[in-house]
Amino acid sequence: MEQAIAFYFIAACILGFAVLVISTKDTVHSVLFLVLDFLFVAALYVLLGAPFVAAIQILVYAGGIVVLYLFVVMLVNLKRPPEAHSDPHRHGRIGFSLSAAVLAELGAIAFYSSKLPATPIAPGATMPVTGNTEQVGWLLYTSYLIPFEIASMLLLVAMIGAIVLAKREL
Amino acid sequence: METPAVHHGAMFDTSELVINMGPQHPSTHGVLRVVLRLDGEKVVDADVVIGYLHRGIEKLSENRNWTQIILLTDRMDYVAAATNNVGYCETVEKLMSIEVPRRARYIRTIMCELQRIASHCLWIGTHAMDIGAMTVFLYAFRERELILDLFEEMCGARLTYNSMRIGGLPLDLPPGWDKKVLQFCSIMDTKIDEYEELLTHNRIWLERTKGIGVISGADAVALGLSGPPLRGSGVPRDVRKDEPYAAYEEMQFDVPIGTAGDTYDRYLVRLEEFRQSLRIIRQATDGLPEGPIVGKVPRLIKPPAGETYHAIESPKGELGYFIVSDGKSTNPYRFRVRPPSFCNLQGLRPLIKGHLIADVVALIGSLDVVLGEVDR
Amino acid sequence: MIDHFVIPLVKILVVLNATLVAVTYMVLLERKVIAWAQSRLGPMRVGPYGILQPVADAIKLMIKEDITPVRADKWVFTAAPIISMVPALIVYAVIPFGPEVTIFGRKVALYITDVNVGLLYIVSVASVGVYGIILGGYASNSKFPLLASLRASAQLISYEVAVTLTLVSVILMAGSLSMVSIVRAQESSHLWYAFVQPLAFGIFIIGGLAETNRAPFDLPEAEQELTGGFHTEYSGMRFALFFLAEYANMIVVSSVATTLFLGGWLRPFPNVAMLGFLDFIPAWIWFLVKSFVFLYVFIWIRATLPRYRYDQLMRLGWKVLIPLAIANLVVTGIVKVLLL
Amino acid sequence: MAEDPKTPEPPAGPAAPAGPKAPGAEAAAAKPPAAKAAAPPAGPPDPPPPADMAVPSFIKTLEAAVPGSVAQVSYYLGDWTVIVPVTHLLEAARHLCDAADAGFDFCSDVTAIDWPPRAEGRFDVVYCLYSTRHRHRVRLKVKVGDVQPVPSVTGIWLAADWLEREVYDMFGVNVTGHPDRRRILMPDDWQGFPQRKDYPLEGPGELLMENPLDWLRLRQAREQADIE
Repeated sequence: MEQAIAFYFIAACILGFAVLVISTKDTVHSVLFLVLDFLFVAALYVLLGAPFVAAIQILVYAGGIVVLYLFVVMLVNLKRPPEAHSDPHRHGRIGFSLSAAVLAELGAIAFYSSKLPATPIAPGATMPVTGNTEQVGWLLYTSYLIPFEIASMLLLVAMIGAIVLAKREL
Repeated sequence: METPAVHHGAMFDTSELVINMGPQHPSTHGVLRVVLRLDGEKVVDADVVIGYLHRGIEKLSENRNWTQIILLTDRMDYVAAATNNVGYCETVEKLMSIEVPRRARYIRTIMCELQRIASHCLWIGTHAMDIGAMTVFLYAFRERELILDLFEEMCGARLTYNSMRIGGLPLDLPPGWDKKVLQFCSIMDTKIDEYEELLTHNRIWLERTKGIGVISGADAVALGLSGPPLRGSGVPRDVRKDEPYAAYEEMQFDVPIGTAGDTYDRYLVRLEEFRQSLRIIRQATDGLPEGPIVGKVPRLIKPPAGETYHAIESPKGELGYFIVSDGKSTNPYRFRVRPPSFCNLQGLRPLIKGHLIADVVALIGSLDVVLGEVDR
Repeated sequence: MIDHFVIPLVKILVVLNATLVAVTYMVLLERKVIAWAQSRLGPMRVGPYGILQPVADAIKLMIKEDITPVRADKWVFTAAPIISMVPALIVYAVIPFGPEVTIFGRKVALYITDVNVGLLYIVSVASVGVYGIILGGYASNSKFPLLASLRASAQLISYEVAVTLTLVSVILMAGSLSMVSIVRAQESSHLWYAFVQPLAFGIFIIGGLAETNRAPFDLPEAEQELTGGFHTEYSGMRFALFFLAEYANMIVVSSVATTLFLGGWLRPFPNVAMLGFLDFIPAWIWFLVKSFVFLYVFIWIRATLPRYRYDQLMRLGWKVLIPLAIANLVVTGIVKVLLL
Repeated sequence: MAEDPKTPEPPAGPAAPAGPKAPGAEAAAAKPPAAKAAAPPAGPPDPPPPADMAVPSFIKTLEAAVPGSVAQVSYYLGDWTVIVPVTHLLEAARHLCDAADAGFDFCSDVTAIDWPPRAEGRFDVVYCLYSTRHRHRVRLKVKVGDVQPVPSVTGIWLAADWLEREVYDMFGVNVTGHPDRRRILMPDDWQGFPQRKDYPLEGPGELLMENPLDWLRLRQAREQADIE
């Protein structure tokens, strides 16, 4: 019961702040709401009994990546007059088709997962380690090794790309 | 002022940030104002704005009699007031062809050098403070206090001494003063090492000063720099040696010069000047001749019509007085000071271009300007 | 009831109050130590030897006018000091001041809680504290604070990487993220990790100085360059919050360094039985003494060293500390795998 | 940054109009000492060198290299002064800076002197030069009128930049070709040029007296007060 109340409260906050992120005029405020959003997502993880993921969520997203967002926002000074913004209807078609695709995807997932029998993703009994942190590590290097490596490759590519973009004269 | 956008590739256009440093800023040493145009933290261009302390000393002096001006000169470089007095009195003595007794010239030399140490103490303190080393500041002020005590005993004032008269000195030395000066010299010897211990081989200090604000000897001469900023660039120019005044002809001392012309060399030059000044003070105190302290000065000071320029080496550089007398009135017709800080400050803009904000404060400190003298 | 509600509450109150008092006296300690280093006396007027100076300072700061610049971003401007103060305080929840002791016949642990991801909790909460500085500088709508917050965001992120990497080597050694377990691991291995991981220890101290904006890395508040940096426009109690947060963070860094590298509440040489008589000193005193040593070193460094320049700071962080920390981590991992 | 060089204020009006004079001033003018003081000096003596004194070689070569550049040579108290026509200033300066026997690479000072009664050119602009190679000094002097342009020597000595700005700021000497001619010590919107002899000593700066003789009367009254 308490769990459910906490979950719905946190979920409502997440959604509310997410709406604020995209609806706020001031870019810095929007970034701040994003931080709050991340903090509540971390709270959700704690609720799910995954404190390691929660701490990483705060450390990496709230503490690292959003600071960089802020850095960029402050550097490029986006406080332009409203008329300088591009026409909101210009990218409308692309936006709609993208969100439609996402919606379809979500629907498909919901549809097929309801058909499948509900199985726990990582049955604790099969793991030789106990403790949240150890379990995350175990899963990451056994069942999800290939996705993990692919993600790291992607990050590497992104990093090289960023360096190439920034240091064009090299 | 046009601010062109800096292009970092096609995607990002960032405009420059114009930042106003001063006239109220902790490290502009008074009321200097520097308008910086920054690209990130890098200084693209700067405009040095002065005049916030302008009191019209030149104009005032043209309406005061010759003796009254001495106390106005105190107010220019107020951390080296005695040096200003000496420069002015010698210029008037030159205009009037007055012979100054040897004892007075010796005492003037001692005072000039004590004043140089006091001024350099203030410089090393504030310069180190600007770079973030706060302890040197209080150490240097501790020693400067000893000099101020000596001056207080000598002429009753601690900052603006009014300690010279045309033709000599107002008063002879108090008894035992020379002993105290020698005592101070032996204290100061060890204290200079103390400053060096904190800074000279400190890695951060080296990183902050080496290669910062490099200026070649030829450029320094063209910019009209004088004093330690010029000598730091390797130009052995010292008015005390080249055009000796007071009793410098009879003194043995070296003119330290730098090689690289960066902030570190200017620092080393001034540190060595501490030692050379102590050497001069010891010589002058040991060989202090007996005799009168005032030369033959007419009751009414009224130099004959004519003009002259006389320069001395103040702690900041070449301090020149250009005085025109019309031969009729009891005040100068034209009184002009060539303030070393003013001319040295002119070098700030070329020096700080391309450096970071942190270097700007280091370079202001490295030029050692006193705004009272810049603005007069 | 008592175990689950009263005792934690008492602990929280004690730790919070002790921290706040410690922070105010930290300011006095800093002024005194620096004064002695500079052949001065420091505060001497309020109380004997100035020991009531923090009280006077607090009153002064509280009754000062609270100024908000006209075109400042009011909400962010108000929130920034709080954002920087709160993480600095909630970090104390997982710092173990001592082992379990018996008070009035009841077993009480001298820490508020022992989370199994304690170290990660500290790092992540501390990383949120950065926002206080960044937003404070941004919201002031003034150029010097803006420059300072740009400096702060770059500096804190860069040094966080190095510091976190050194923490990982310690975690490898201890095999746990829990602060209490790390101390226990040092007890069972009979060695403080400062001796096993000297490089990590050094990097942690340097990075800690940079993360708390202490000299020689105090660029975001460089008084001589940026006239006070991010808190230029702050006054009164809001300024005091920033100020206290900085000192609270210093105490956090010292406590973490003590826990990770100097064996927390353990007495010196926990493996030498001959020194067993040292046990008559309570464990939490050992902890405080060790933390005090760190704080003293921080102050000492401030009185001695000049300030780094921005580019030199970044170079030190990215080209020296991070590679060293990574190398240290790799070597630690290899040794650990080969030996165990 | 460089703004269009503004022409300085128009020259101060000629001698006092023959209007009714203040009775006090007339009474004062009647007294002999006051009458003596009332005659402002018309210029420096600029004494020529004594006959047995050899003119330094760099002045001779200057005369040879830039014909017509040496209008007068003066020697007083060990200092040599070369008075140069404005038209030859730049050439002479360039020669003095570059010539091997002169080598005046260091511009110590640039300043001006105001001689209001001198009709043909009330300002002496003085350049104090020093040679770091030969360790000797010389002064260059040009006589210029109120609006007469003086070419800037910043192209030869960078040091002259601020010094010329100060000369412009304080005297209103029309320095032309200066890269950044703005006021330097006074505020940008200041009226008048404070170091001119006809600039009042008291009162707000904008009430610049139009007549230099007013200043002389003030000065004379002050001197009288000093003596009595």
